[in-house]
Amino acid sequence: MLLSMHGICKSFNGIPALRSASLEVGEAEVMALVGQNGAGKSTLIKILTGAYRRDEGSIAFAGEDVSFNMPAESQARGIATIYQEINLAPQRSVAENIYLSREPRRFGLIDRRAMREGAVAVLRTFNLEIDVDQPVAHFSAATRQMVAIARAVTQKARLVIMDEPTSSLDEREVAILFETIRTLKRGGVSVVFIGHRLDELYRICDSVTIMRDGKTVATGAMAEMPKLALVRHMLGKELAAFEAIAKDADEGAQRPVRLSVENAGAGVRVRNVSLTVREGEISGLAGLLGSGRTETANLIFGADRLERGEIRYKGQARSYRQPAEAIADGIGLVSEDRKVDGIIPDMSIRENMTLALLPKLARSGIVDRARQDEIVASYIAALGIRCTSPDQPIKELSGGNQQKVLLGRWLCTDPKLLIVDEPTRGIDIGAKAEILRLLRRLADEGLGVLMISSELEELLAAADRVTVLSDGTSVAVLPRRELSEAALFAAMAHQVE
Amino acid sequence: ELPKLAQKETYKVGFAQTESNNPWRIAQTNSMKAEAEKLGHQLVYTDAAGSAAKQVADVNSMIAQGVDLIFLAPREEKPLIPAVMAAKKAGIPVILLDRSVDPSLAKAGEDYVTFIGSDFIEEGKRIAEWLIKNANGKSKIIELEGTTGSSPANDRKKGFDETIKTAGGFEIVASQSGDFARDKGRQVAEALLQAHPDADIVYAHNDEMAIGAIAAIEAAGKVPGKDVLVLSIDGGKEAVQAVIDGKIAAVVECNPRFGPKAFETMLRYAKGEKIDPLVINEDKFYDSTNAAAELANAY
Amino acid sequence: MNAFRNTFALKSSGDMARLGVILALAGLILFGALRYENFLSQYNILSFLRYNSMFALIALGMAFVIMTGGIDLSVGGTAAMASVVAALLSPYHWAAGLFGGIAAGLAVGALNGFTVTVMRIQPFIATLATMLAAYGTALLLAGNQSVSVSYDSGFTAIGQDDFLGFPIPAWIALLVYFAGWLVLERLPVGRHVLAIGDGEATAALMGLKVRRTLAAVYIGSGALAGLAGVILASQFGAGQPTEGVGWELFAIASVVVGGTLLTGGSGSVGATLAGALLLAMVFNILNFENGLGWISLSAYWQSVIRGGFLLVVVVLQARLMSRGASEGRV
Amino acid sequence: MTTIETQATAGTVPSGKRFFTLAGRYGTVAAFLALILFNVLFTPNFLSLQTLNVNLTQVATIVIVATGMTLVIATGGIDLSVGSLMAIGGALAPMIFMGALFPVSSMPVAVALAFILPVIATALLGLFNGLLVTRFAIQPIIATLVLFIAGRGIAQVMTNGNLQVFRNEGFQFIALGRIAGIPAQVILMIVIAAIAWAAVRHTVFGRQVIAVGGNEKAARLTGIPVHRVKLLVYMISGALAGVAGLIVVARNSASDANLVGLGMELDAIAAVAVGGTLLTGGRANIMGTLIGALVIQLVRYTLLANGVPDAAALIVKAALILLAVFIQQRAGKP
Ligand SMILES: Nc1ncnc2c1ncn2[C@@H]1O[C@H](COP(=O)(O)OP(=O)(O)OP(=O)(O)O)[C@@H](O)[C@H]1O
Ligand SMILES: Nc1ncnc2c1ncn2[C@@H]1O[C@H](COP(=O)(O)OP(=O)(O)OP(=O)(O)O)[C@@H](O)[C@H]1O
Ligand SMILES: [Mg+2]
Ligand SMILES: [Mg+2]
Repeated sequence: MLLSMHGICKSFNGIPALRSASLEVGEAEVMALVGQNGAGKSTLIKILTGAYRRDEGSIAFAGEDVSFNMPAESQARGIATIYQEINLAPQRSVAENIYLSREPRRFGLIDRRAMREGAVAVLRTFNLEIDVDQPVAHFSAATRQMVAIARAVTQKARLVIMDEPTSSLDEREVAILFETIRTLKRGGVSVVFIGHRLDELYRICDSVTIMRDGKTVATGAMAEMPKLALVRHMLGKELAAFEAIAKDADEGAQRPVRLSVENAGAGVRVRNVSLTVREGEISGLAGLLGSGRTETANLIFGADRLERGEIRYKGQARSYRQPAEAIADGIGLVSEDRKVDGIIPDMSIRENMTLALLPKLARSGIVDRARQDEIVASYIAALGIRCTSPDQPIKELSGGNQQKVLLGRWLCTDPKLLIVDEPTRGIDIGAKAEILRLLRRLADEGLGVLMISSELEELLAAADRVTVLSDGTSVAVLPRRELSEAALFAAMAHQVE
Repeated sequence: ELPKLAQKETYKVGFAQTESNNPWRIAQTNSMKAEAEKLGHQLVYTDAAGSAAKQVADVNSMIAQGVDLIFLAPREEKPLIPAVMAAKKAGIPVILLDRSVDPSLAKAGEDYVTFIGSDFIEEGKRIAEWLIKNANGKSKIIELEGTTGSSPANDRKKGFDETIKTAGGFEIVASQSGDFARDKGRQVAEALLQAHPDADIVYAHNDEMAIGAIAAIEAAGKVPGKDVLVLSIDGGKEAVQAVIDGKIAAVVECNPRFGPKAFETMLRYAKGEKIDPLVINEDKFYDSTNAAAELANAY
Repeated sequence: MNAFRNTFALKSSGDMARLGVILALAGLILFGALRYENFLSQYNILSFLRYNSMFALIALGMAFVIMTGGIDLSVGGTAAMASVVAALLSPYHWAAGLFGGIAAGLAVGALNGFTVTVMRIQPFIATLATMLAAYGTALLLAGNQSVSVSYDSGFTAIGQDDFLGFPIPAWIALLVYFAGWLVLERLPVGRHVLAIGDGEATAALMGLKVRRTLAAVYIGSGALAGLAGVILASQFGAGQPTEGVGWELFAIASVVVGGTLLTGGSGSVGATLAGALLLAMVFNILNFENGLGWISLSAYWQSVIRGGFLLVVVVLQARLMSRGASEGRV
Repeated sequence: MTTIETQATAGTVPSGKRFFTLAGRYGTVAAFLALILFNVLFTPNFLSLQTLNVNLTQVATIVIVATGMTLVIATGGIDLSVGSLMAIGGALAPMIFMGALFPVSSMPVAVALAFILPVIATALLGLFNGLLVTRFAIQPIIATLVLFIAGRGIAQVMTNGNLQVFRNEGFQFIALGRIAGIPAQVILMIVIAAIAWAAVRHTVFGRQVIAVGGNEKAARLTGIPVHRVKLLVYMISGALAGVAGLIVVARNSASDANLVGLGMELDAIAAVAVGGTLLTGGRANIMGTLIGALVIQLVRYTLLANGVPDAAALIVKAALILLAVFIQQRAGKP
């Protein structure tokens, strides 16, 4: 065994997050670590690396009992970690980020050339050709995720931990990552892989450890663990099959158009985008990373200014200068990067959830507390948000639960048009089906949904129609009946000359 | 040897003030400016904002500008020595105003022309002597000191404390800094009067604090001048008026009107007259016997 | 604009701000040279450098602290205390004064490091408190008045003498700035400082020794303030327990004018120097302007003008930076 | 409704959070009580109404300024200009009722104007700070440093640096008057703090202030008018500084542009920090600020009343500030 963690317990403010969890990883083994949102996966990892201190339990790594006081120590011992919330210094360059804390040196000084060349070389193995002197903040979530991965694999570690590394990657990049993992494995390196997309786990992992409520409930070889059993262990109950719930597109063709975007453009990222969202439908927006989906959403929402083309909402031309104006019209946006664009970390769940609703929740400037509590309680229940109380600061929630609160933030405003940018990112399989079902139900009640997703499976399952972007241009609109993985791929790969 | 000053119709003179955040300094500056204007001299005025180091830099920039003579009101005794020496080296005579520099490091008549000013220790001593004669059985003193570390605060304390001690029978029950400011002086006096209700004398290092103390005494339900004697230094109009009103018992003047004497000394020096190393400003003393008569002359 | 940016390799908005401060400095020097006689005289230049090297040193320490996202309000008090310590020790040997003063600064810096990293008190408050404590200690050591240095041990040479026709304090500042540049740009720890400013939690997760680096930065700032205090004592012949008021704001302003964001994570050593010189130049120019007789009638106008100047500089810089930021996106 | 189990767990976990929130507040209160206990034991004549009176009247201006400062800090900003704005407010008021600006025809009207105009003026200067911070995206510490430097100069230029001495009962009521035996400035302080407290807790504006400080980008994306919120807090801070300036000059029967409000920014910020509001923004604890200011005042009083020499007092003050902040932070954590 390379790593064995036993009887790990950890409480936050007296509330247990881990109750006797364990994890064992062998040499050159790829171990899947799965569990619902809030099961304690990330916490277990952070205890291993020394980011958190454990209350109880023992950790042995490479045959020795260890107890790391800070990540620097575990890193020095050969544990490289990609944390769930992309963990890079945003203003430092890509090259610096890859080598931070173990910079190549000459005569004690940083060898900048070696650093730059090394960074270019490793990124090339990930098919990434970017200017490594640019600050990482300049790049999209996906690129940053790849940089974080590059950082981890260049550490010559014995154990690489990946906490949801694929949540913002598309298929192409996932494939590259998996190739990397195989290479690592061949080199005798072990990997702990945390993820919510079960198919991926089956593709890459040798074994699986399943956690529920802070405990390890099952482990075994991946091949011997049928999907249903895995899900049952995770949830502690059976999951209804992930059924296709989209309705036939023709049915909606006569519905009034809620939003139409015509030849919209701004800057260089959005060149020429046209799409429509009708009342009562879920309209998908697909594309490779960097195709400009997020920017398109920002344009519609007034977070960026429209420069070319036209946006019509309920038939009227609109050009919002502020999100506030879009919100007043009944539009909501669940953004892609919840840490940067979503949560107010120190605020409670209650206040985070009702932030967009505030103007409607107040009478002459005073917040109606009773109504607020009522609304919050109902959404916590409806979305199954796992928290100790609505007063808990949102930053203490697990990633997936934060995402649910943000979804709740917009749902409670009773929007007419909801834009969701990667709505199920980091959400466990149980909750994911629940969220898609919820979106569908709301659509049935008349809501128009624009769903951006990198998961084709999700689009296939939920969307009534998918607009495909490539390089900032809408290149195809696929109605429900023409939707298939192959069709989407073909459209996404389309080159605009 | 001392640099010479050529005889001219008008001069370009520097005046390096230490700060201008209290009425006394402002009166001093105004007096210098008014006199320069009257005589037609060009005045290069700098304000060191309470920093001895900046004052040296100010003097250096005056030297760079090639002034004929520098009036320096040194913020402190020692740190201004380099300024005096730099001016001497550049051939510019210096006249010190109201505070002097360390006599062991720079000498009047040798490194600078002369020192025109008052003697802070003497001021403290004079007020103490008055008190010893007129205490009428009062003996418990609250002392409101000036800004901690400043030379007038140190000297006014020294002169007073030593004199009072030799007389015997008095007790300084509390001595705290009021920063030469009215508001701070009042706040400190309020706290001290509360902690020492038996105190019957307040000695403030300047008028502003004395006036603040009067407000504090009144707020504590006592009568200044009757229950508590208030003593002060500076002798501005407001303080002299307070003497007439019976609120301040006595105040030593520390006259800020340096202008006439400063420029007169400069002209005498230019003519080649011998200047005394020390030109002491005559400071008045006000108490109930003369305040009314002198009010008009107070600054 | 783009060609221009490329020529000067101006990549980020920070570079634009740095360019701004250098242009402003050049402009101010030109203004002074044209308007005042003797502005560029050797005497003025040398005494300007001699005096302002203290502020340059403090600004450098502050720059590093600010790059980590912290702030050090204690520099003025530290310098005052170090000047007293140096003055008290100067009779024994000039080196005793020099290193004693630096050690005093180091001690305050270590206290800051301790309160910030171990007690986890926010830097603003931690250093505000140590500022008070440093002044208190200075006054206690000095017995409430300035302490004469020894004129016999050679201690005064540090602040008052020249070397190769250049004031020694200016040499010291130059050397220290070079070292600062080396540390920031060429040593790993410099990069770590910036990464910590980008986000402490993130930096810790990336395996940086956050506490140790932070402590080192505060100690460095303290030591530089101590060095400034030594120069203060030496140059003016006295340890001055009440000097240094407002130095922290001067240093912070220099750093910011030099294009460093107070939120941490970015910064430049050279631009900090330019920022310090720029702000110091304003005082020098005001003194010369007084000589012309226009504004000398009121000292109060000077603070209005200084505030106005700061306003102009930061507004211009904000403009430059926002332009830099918008063009920086590809 | 992912799983039934999830809800069950959520329901059964004890709500211990409350206790720690309370403990967090308790930290400063504990420091405050310890100080009182010390004084009762060692300071002569501490237990008297006059002591209370002295301390409350002295702390009033700090609390008023610190209340505005709390809001500014909650948005992630800071306001260094408060002391200078106090000087401007304090310089303007006597100029108005003494007829230096325009002839006074009716004293009551002039006094009313002397209350209103200076506060409007400082509020506008606060607005100016806000504009620098929002429109020009200048960092708050530097944006307000401009008026910190220039503001006092402006006040000095207005008065030519001269002291304005006056007696005016109507105007001085704000500092010398009593309502039901309680000094007017104390009542003013309580009213202002109470309004701010209620605003933070119960109003949309309060929520917005905290959201802006917590994550500005996210706040904008939820439709919060970030710029307007910031402009408003700087304006409030400016206005409250103006009010404090009025109190100080009224109390002293004199306005001294050179000294009114000198160093107030540090006292106010220290009060905010000791009170448990993080300087990084995203929180606003008005009650904490009130207690923080009381702690600072009491420390000052204690040192004075016990005759601690100034130099030593500085050190003790430093240690006590650190200790209070430390206790307050620890108390919030397990
Ligand atoms: N810093 C913290 N303070 C308080 N509670 C925390 C903290 N970090 C995690 N928790 C709690 O610990 C539990 C486990 O969280 P963790 O992040 O480990 O979940 P996870 O399994 O990684 O979930 P996800 O799949 O959503 O990422 C959650 O209930 C969370 O609220
Ligand atoms: N400032 C920048 N400079 C250079 N490249 C950039 C910059 N910002 C983003 N990119 C590139 O743009 C792409 C991401 O764009 P964007 O987020 O708009 O696309 P998207 O379709 O929304 O993708 P995602 O799936 O990440 O949401 C990445 O390939 C990234 O490298
Ligand atoms: Mg997780
Ligand atoms: Mg995107």
